[in-house]
Amino acid sequence: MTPTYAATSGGLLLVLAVMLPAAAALAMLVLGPRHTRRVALIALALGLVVALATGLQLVRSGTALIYVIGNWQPPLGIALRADGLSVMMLAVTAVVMAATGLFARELFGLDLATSDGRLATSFWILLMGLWSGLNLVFVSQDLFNLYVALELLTFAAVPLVCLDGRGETMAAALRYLMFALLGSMFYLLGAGLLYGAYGTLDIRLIASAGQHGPAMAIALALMIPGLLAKAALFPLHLWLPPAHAGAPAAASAVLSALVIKAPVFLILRLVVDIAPPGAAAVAGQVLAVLGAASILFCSVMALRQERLKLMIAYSTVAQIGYLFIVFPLAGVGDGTAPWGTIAWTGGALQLTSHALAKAAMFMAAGIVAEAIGHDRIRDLGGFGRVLPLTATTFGLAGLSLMGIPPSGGFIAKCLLLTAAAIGGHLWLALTILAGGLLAGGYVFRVMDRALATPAQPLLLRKPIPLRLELIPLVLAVLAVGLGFLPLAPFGLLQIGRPDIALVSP
Amino acid sequence: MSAMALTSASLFGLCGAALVGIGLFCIVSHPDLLRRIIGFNILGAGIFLVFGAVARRGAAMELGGDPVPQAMVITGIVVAFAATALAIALLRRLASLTGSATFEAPAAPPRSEP
Amino acid sequence: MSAAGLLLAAALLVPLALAAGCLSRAFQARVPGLLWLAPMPALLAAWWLPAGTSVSFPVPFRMTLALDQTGAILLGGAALLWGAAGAYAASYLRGKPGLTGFCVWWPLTLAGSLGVLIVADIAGFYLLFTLASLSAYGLVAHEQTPAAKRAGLVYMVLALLGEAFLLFAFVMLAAGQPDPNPLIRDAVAALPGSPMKDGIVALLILGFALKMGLIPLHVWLPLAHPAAPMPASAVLSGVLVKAGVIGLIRFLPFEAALPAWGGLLGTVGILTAFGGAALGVMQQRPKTILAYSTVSQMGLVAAILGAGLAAGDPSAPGLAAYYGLHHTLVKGGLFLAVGIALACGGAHRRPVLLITGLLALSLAGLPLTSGALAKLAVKPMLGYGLLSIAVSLAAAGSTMLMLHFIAVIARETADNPGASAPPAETLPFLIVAAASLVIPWWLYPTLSGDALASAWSLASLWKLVWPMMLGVVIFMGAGRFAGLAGRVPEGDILVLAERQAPRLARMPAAIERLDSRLRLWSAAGLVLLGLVIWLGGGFLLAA
Amino acid sequence: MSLFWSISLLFDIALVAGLIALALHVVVTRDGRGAILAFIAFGLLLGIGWARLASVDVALTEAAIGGGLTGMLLLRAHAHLARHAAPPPPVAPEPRRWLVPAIACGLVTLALTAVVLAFPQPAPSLAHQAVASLETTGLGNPVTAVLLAYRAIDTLLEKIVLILALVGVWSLSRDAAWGGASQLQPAVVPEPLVFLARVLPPFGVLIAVYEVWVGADLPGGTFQAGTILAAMALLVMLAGLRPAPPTQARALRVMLAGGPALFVLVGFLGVAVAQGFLSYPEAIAKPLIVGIEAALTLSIAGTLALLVAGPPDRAPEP
Repeated sequence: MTPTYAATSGGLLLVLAVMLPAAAALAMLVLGPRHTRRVALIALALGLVVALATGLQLVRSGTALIYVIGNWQPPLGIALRADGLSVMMLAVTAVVMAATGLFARELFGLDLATSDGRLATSFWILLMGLWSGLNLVFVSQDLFNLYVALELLTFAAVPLVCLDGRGETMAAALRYLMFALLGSMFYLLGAGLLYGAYGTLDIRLIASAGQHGPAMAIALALMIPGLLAKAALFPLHLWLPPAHAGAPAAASAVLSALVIKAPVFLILRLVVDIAPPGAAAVAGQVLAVLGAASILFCSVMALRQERLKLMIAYSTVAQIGYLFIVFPLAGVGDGTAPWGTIAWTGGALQLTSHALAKAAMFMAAGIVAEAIGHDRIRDLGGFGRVLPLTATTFGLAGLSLMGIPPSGGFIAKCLLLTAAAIGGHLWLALTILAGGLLAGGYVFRVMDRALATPAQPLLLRKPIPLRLELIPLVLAVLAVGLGFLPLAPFGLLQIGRPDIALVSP
Repeated sequence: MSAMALTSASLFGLCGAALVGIGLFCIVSHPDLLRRIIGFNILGAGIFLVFGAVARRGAAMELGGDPVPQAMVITGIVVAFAATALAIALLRRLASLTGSATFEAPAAPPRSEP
Repeated sequence: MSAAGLLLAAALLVPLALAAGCLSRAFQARVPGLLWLAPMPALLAAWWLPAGTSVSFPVPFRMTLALDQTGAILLGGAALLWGAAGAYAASYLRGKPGLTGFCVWWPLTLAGSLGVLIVADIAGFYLLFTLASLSAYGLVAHEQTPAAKRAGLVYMVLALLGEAFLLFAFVMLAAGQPDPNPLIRDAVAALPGSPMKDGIVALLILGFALKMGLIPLHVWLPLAHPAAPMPASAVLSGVLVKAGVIGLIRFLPFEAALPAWGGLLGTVGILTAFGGAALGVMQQRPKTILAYSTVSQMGLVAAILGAGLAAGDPSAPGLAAYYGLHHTLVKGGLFLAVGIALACGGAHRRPVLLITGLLALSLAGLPLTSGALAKLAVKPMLGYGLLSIAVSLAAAGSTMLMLHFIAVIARETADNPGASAPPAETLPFLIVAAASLVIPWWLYPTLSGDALASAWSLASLWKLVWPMMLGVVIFMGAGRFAGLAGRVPEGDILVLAERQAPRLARMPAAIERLDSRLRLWSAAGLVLLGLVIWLGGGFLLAA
Repeated sequence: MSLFWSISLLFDIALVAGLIALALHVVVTRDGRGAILAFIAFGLLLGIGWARLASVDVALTEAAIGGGLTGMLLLRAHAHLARHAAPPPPVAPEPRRWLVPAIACGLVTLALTAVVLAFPQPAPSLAHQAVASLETTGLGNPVTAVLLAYRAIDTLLEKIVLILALVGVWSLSRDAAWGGASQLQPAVVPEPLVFLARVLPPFGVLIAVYEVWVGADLPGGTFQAGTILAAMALLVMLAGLRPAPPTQARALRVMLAGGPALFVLVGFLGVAVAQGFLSYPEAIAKPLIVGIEAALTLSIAGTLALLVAGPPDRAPEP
């Protein structure tokens, strides 16, 4: 019997990507607050190297990286596998994590009394847990192992939300925890049904099982909404705005940029890799409807917010919507390979550029709140004069969200729009355009305040070191820089895709 | 596998299905947060029973059931406990800080239109 | 890269470099004095470079610049006005607040507005068009007064709307091409055969008409142009609206006749020409009158392009560009003139008013001025039918509007104390005024195909004079209806629309209410269950 | 149909009916404390149910964690809320409030029922493979083999989940109390509790050691043992015989992280000396696994006990 998975060279990198942050979290627990930050920075550096090496290995070999844990072949054991899309996610995660780490170091360093206190120490440990969970989501091939990964994310993300210890953030965290748990439960139930029907939870083995009974339908119908609850797609976004707005800036950045992408990624895998074509088409339609509603509805909500962080949080819900309209645009479920389409590339770019831009934006908002003492948009008149770099960051990140050239967001929306035009999905094209307009509105509202001349000039509560301002700026510049990528389907995203369902490689 | 084990497995599977429904109902519609947390545990119990039914159906080789889903349930129970503990710690802190045990925002005051 | 290509690239890069220079605090103070230099590479390029010069930026910038005759005509005029207005601005804004911000937005707008005239690929066009549109917001809202803020808001909303139309059009245009970022020329050549032809053309016209200010999409223009500081008004009205003109020129297939769309564009253009004049006469502020005049003039340009598109006449773009050049210089000069006139008094006032009056009547087609040449040049293409008469009648409207302008400016400056504008402002104004009188003569033979002498002929003169006389008569007559003055607020139909705003504002409020309801735990839980049931049903049916 | 079968079926039906009745009672009763007590009973009954499903490992875990520790958490939370939070306003049980959710939940149950009844026959199972591979691990209990060998990474990461949950709970403390200890002992300690706390722990420890030891071959193992140890520790702290340890204590942290850390180390050792991450050299597989289990048991016991204890609320001693 040929094994389901043949380990490839460099596969151990995937284990490292998952275990390195986890080990760092353990080390932090043992070594105590005084060494936490140092351990974190070492882990961030090593993690970045691992992500880089994974990318190089993938490009060099041209096939997916595979590792079989403990050499126990699925279905009994668990395999890790990283194709082009996974590696892209690993890389984006590493970049945003590294930036967040540097940002947090500077931010916590502003107040030396608390830099090894409760908030900072908990933050670093939870951040590592988050990273481990994210990486596992992107590489695991086993649905139950993915459940553990989702729980890693939940347990690390929820306490991050209420680190500042105020009552309202407790409420936000509790709401987040309970809704995320509800999602996990649905997911787990679906996984149980799949095991009952297929006797395995390995994605590749399930995908290559020929017959699909009602168990598959019901399992997917449970798992996809469960994951949607964690991704906070409209109308399941109840927990996101208060949670992401209440978290410390560095935490908001990773939560908004990365954490909600993990369930989205899993939905993608379920729909594209597991679901039978008929179900995939139905799921694609439903998800696109929800995605479009999310774009329109939550953009309007973002436009109406009075607090900067709440506005950014609603914008996250809106921007996530674009990832879901990819399904019909990429032709998921119609028998063609979706990963070769421009919509697939557009979706991947949207995901990447949103991660970079949103992290930059939340960090910028954090700097504004730190320097000025509040984040009421109305009273921020002239913040561009006192924090020019932060205002620039906000503007550049805003360009990407609006989809204005030259930015990653523009290329992404341009590709999606092209796919919509070619495919004749007029309503999706109009949604993309309207979403861009509304995003323009909410970004403009803030930039207008930034450039305004207030009656009495804003005063900084405390000086903001240049390094702190530079970190989000670099992220925003990266988001804009993605706009110089070629307007064509990426080869990278297709590596390892076609053989996803093959039993014998 | 004996017909008896099959019947028993199906019976507990159905019990799991019923508990899932009851747990969900409790989570969605009960106003008390502590009761919702118990609802999560009932929902979890129902899900684990479905796993248990699957395991029992897979009995073979003198084993009473398929060990893989059984092991998953053990992992799941521990995770569910951790979730309950975290939720309760949050709830207690929320109550201490705000004096109320609810996370719904108070009814939004009418906005003053500019 | 050849020297010619380098110069063409410099036309775009020098202003961008100037804007980037503002990031350095040490350099900031010197930027105002350098504003006039920013468009000089473009001016040199327009002057020297032969048509057909092109340059492609290296990967990953994927942008191609190319100069053709049409582009060069508009580029030269625009660069000249930008330069003069930049010199004017350095003096006009000295010591005023917000100068640094102005010095960022000015070169950015400049780069965008000149870039669209020479860019050859679709993505590059969209990029530069957007750059010009968005940066211009900084000029419109510069003064931070409530009026400027309102103008800025309206401008931004409509500019973004226009962007959305264009993006969709461009995407559909490029969709059929093998290259993801095709040259505009190639994409437009394939346009008549595209299955999405009508949609593309409709969106293109909508998007560019918004930028040109064709009725009823003109509402932002009478608000935005007067709100900006004087030199910025000059370039907004003189150059920025030309981004719409060049858009129509570049993207409509003039080689192939599209009678229906051409007819539509022409009709809208004529209506705009009349409407702009009629609405402008009812205005009281000189800058607003000039803004409405821009609306009216752009209507004429649209009529020319519409006629060309309907007939499939490839000479239309060149003629429209020629008309555009005339308008750029004259309208830019007029805005600068308003600034000068408001600062002058006593003995200095009369010569300024004289030049101002000359420029104003040039718009109406006063013989021997650039306006006369422009009108004569386009006459043959318009033929001798209804369209030709309509255009002549529009000249009567222009005459009336400009007389109104002269009357208003004379009244406003009547009580000025005896002073003169600083030479740093007067000189640029004189250069623009002189250029508007000279340059069109120089280009006339090439574009119209007639000898210069034909512009002197009696027949030509009559063609120009009778509409003006008609305009004078109407103006005298209309003077009786002084009650009309000020009856139409600036931005006309926008004000009507704004009255409906509370009703519109209810929708976001309703969305907010729905959001707070959906975000209740019980509702969200129910929605989640509903999704499970919806998907489950769907999957079972699909299986 | 034999008599034995009928009786056992009747027993199962009664068990299931009891479970459902208790669950319903938890949902509908107005009495919060009564609901918790009903849930504890539900947990114990469920333990019997798992035994009926021939999953003794799960039965032990469920009874100890599902009934015991969760019950303790809930009861303490209920008492806390009664002191600190205003009771929520009573909601009138209008049909429109519960009818739609009830129908939706009913539909989900219905769909699950259909799937459970339509599972393929013969059922797919990994029992064969699990047993066939037991040899290489040297273990006798296939559930332990799944947890610590075949799917070891699940178990390892689940430990990380527990630790994150604990860090999360700790992070909820006041800044001043961070690093300190939680106050578990009630104002008045009932005499029987003190008695139990003096008598039970030695037995508890004995049982736990036994569980870890036999867990390799028979039902039982690290989770069950850890839970019992945690319960003993809680009992001692509740009775006030020993105070809860301050969370910043190095020894405590080493104990908490030790199990998973050892697991990770052995995992990477496998890269060097066996067939990769989390693979054990066949010769010493069993001792390695039992060693990991022992360390994990201590970690789990500490983590579970501290999760129940909640965030620290006394400032640490400098």
